[in-house]
Amino acid sequence: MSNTAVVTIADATMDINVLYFASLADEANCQQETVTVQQSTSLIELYEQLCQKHRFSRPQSELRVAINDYFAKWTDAIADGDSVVFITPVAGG
Amino acid sequence: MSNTAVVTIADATMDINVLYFASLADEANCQQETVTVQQSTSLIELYEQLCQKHRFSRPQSELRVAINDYFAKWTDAIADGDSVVFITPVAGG
Amino acid sequence: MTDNVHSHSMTIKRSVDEVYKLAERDGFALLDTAINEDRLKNTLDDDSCGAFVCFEGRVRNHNNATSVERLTYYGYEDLALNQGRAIIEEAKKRFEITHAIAIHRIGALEIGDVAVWVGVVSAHRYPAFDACRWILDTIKADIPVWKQEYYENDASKWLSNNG
Amino acid sequence: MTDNVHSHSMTIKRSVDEVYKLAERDGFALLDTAINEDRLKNTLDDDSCGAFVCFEGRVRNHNNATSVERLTYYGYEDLALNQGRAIIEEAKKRFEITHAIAIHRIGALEIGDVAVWVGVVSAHRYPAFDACRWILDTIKADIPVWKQEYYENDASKWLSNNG
Repeated sequence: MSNTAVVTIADATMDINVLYFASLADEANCQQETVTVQQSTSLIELYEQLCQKHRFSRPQSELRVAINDYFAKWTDAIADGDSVVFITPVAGG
Repeated sequence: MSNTAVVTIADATMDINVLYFASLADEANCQQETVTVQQSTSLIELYEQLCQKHRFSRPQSELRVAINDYFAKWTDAIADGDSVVFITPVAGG
Repeated sequence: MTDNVHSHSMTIKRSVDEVYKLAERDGFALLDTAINEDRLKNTLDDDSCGAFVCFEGRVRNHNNATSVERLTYYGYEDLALNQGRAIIEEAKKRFEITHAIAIHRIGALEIGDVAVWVGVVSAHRYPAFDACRWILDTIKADIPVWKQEYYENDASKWLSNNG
Repeated sequence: MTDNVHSHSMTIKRSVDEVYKLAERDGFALLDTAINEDRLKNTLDDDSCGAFVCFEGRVRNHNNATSVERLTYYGYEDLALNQGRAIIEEAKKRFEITHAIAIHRIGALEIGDVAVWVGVVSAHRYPAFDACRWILDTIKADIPVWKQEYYENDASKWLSNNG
């Protein structure tokens, strides 16, 4: 790989569609937003960035995460166009 | 107590109303009968006497017994006018 | 001919309305017609209860490998009512429940008919599950109800829950 | 204002008929109107099944010592459906059951309304009890549904099943 190619990859970004529910929707004051992040961004890093933006009160350790409408692991990779949802403790039943 | 009195008690009888259900009704070929037995007759003795009469196939050890519409112990005493039912294994539900 | 010696145990002495009143008061009754599950459920409605658990025992089209055509339940009504009342009382002592109702049907039943219905309401879910199961098990063990299954070849036999 | 940011999670994308078809096919659905328990129960009818167990979770008039006026459930429909389908599949592997259906309601509910319904049919009774309870517990743990309770003084709060 040439040096130029590496620079291009580092600069590449991806668009992630984030949906908000329950207290996160209250704190973000929106249902949904599209965020553009560096291509290598992990789910944990994505939540950290959104935490800084919206001042979410829940730490990441209390949340679960879903990618494209399925529960995912925090270590799963995300790709351009993915839909991501951070899940606060549920209360069904 | 005089000797005469003892003889009177020994001769005394009681009428027991016996109801039959399930296989016992089939074998007795009746729903109900009134039997006259010695006053001191126990529930086990009563079943033995009826077994001889009707040739019931269930041994007493497989049955429960009710007096006056409540489950009773085999050692409970019965009195004139009591209603007695021998209960074969139940099959509700 | 066998019908004759069992006629006293195929019908009950009470009217349908009396049966539902008894079920509401004592928590247990025998019935000789189709069980109205909605009527029983409505009787259990309670705004303080978050949990309702019910069990319906239905006539299956088979028992082990044998095909069942229909069956008949026979009951000793007066003992069943006394024992059923005691079972519901005991359930309310053992479990954190608000109310419970159970009804057993007797007489001739078809495949799919409900033979026994048990409903329990409670504030929280686990006591309702536990009590419903315990009441059903205890009914099967202690309520004087018997059944005869009829098979395709017209044979029938007395069944037992406890061997 | 808060209604605005939650509007996507208070209604579902499907018609009522589509919901019941989905419940029949996958065993799980979300619904934003009153649950028709009889319709679900009829879907589970099966002549080979002797046991039907159902659970209804209803809105209580209190939570701990606090008086509840009403509450609102919010759901993430697409994840709920995927997860619900997986829960019912898993229940059929774990327990000897024939079929199971669960529905969770979302939107504004009144005291006494059914929020969740779980029904299971099986040949024998214990697997139906065990599966019904397991499905309910797993729904409460894993289905993305949230609720806000409203109290007499008009305050409200987000609740959680797991602290």
